Amino acid sequence: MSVRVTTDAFDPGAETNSFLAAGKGAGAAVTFTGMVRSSPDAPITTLSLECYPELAINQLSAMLATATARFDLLAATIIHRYGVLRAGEPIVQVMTLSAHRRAAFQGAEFLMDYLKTDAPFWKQESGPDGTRWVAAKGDDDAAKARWD
Amino acid sequence: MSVRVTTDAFDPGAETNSFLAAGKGAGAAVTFTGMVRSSPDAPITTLSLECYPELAINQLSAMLATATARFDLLAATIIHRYGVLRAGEPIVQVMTLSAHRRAAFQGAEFLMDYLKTDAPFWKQESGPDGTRWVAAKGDDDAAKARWD
Amino acid sequence: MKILYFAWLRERLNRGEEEVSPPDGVVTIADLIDWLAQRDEAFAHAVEKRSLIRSALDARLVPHTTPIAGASVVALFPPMTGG
Amino acid sequence: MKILYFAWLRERLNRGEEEVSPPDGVVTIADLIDWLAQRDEAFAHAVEKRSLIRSALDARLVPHTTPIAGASVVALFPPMTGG
Repeated sequence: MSVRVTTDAFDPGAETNSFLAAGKGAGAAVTFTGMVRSSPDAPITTLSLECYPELAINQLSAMLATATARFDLLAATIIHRYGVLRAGEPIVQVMTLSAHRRAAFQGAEFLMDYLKTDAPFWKQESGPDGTRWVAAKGDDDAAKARWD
Repeated sequence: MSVRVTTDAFDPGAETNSFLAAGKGAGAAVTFTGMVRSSPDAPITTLSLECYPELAINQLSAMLATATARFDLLAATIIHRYGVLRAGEPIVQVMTLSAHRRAAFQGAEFLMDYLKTDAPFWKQESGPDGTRWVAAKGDDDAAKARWD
Repeated sequence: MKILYFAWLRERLNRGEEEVSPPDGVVTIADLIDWLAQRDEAFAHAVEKRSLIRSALDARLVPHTTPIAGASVVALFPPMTGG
Repeated sequence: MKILYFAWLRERLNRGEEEVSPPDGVVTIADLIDWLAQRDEAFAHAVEKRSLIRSALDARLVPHTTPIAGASVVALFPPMTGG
């Protein structure tokens, strides 16, 4: 189990390979990578993520422990960036390793659903129309509630 | 959309990075990697995968088209190896890209469930106790039936 | 018409493919399997549980009820174990 | 006791942290928010919708009903938007 909360950029593929190398003998690995989204309708030039690092590490560690026990994961990692990011850059990566595919998928989806609502990061988008704080979504609360 | 059926080894992280590089502006990517499993209880020295390549390409292409339409994917790739593999080596990788995480997860899980039952590969395990064909699992039929 | 065999079906028959010329009465893949089984006891034994035999026609997965007229390759194989 | 503010709450208050010494009657985080709101009109306005304010005590996420006795850092912030 590993948590990394960092202002440094990370390489999604290199992280996946390190994660897989540590899990010899396991059958199924899932990697989720979340990137700064930008569409022609709503172009984003930068995304600033504010973070409360001490709380983030506590929250992410608790999520990993819960997911590991619940889905019988052999390994799980969360990497979460903060600071100023450009469109297309990776923000977050969640990786899970399990003997069976269903557990690896469910563990990764569980972690992402909890990260959206329970990890102390706050997003501020900047584009041609100015800067705004991203509001929390009701959809994200509903996604998390699926696991209750 | 891309399908690769090959006897060549592939690099999971490098494949993820190529896939992500092509999808600038999208928010969510899921990579599933399936590896040759080996446990102390049931050690596997090699896994031989037999394949009917022409049918595999047709089946995998149809699965990708179905998943892309159903989950509104921006991109999706399947890489599937055959031939003789050692324990720990990647067999299969599925990658999906979407504006939203739920679709990327569901698309990847849908593709894996279909690959298990509808892709013309046949697995033969070799270990200290000899060689045996892996039987199709009822669980895999049930997993696929979830999407009906 | 060419017939392909895979996995344990290929092993039991001791061949990966063969050329056959089925007579007029052989309309579907099911008919073809019956006809092949009549000609060859090893084949009859290998396909005894028909529910364990899958089929493809010109590299398209199809049920045993599919007519074979016009096809050039029929493949017969056990349940698939991909992924 | 140190209080931390994040995101738009930090911006509206124009400060990321402050030291306070709440009187004895301030038992819970809810009491602390009420007490801070009484002292400062800008604060009162920023926390008007209490359902939009989340809280942590010594880097643990807790509800507003949590007692603050013995804690050294309280954090107040809007709903989180991680992931």
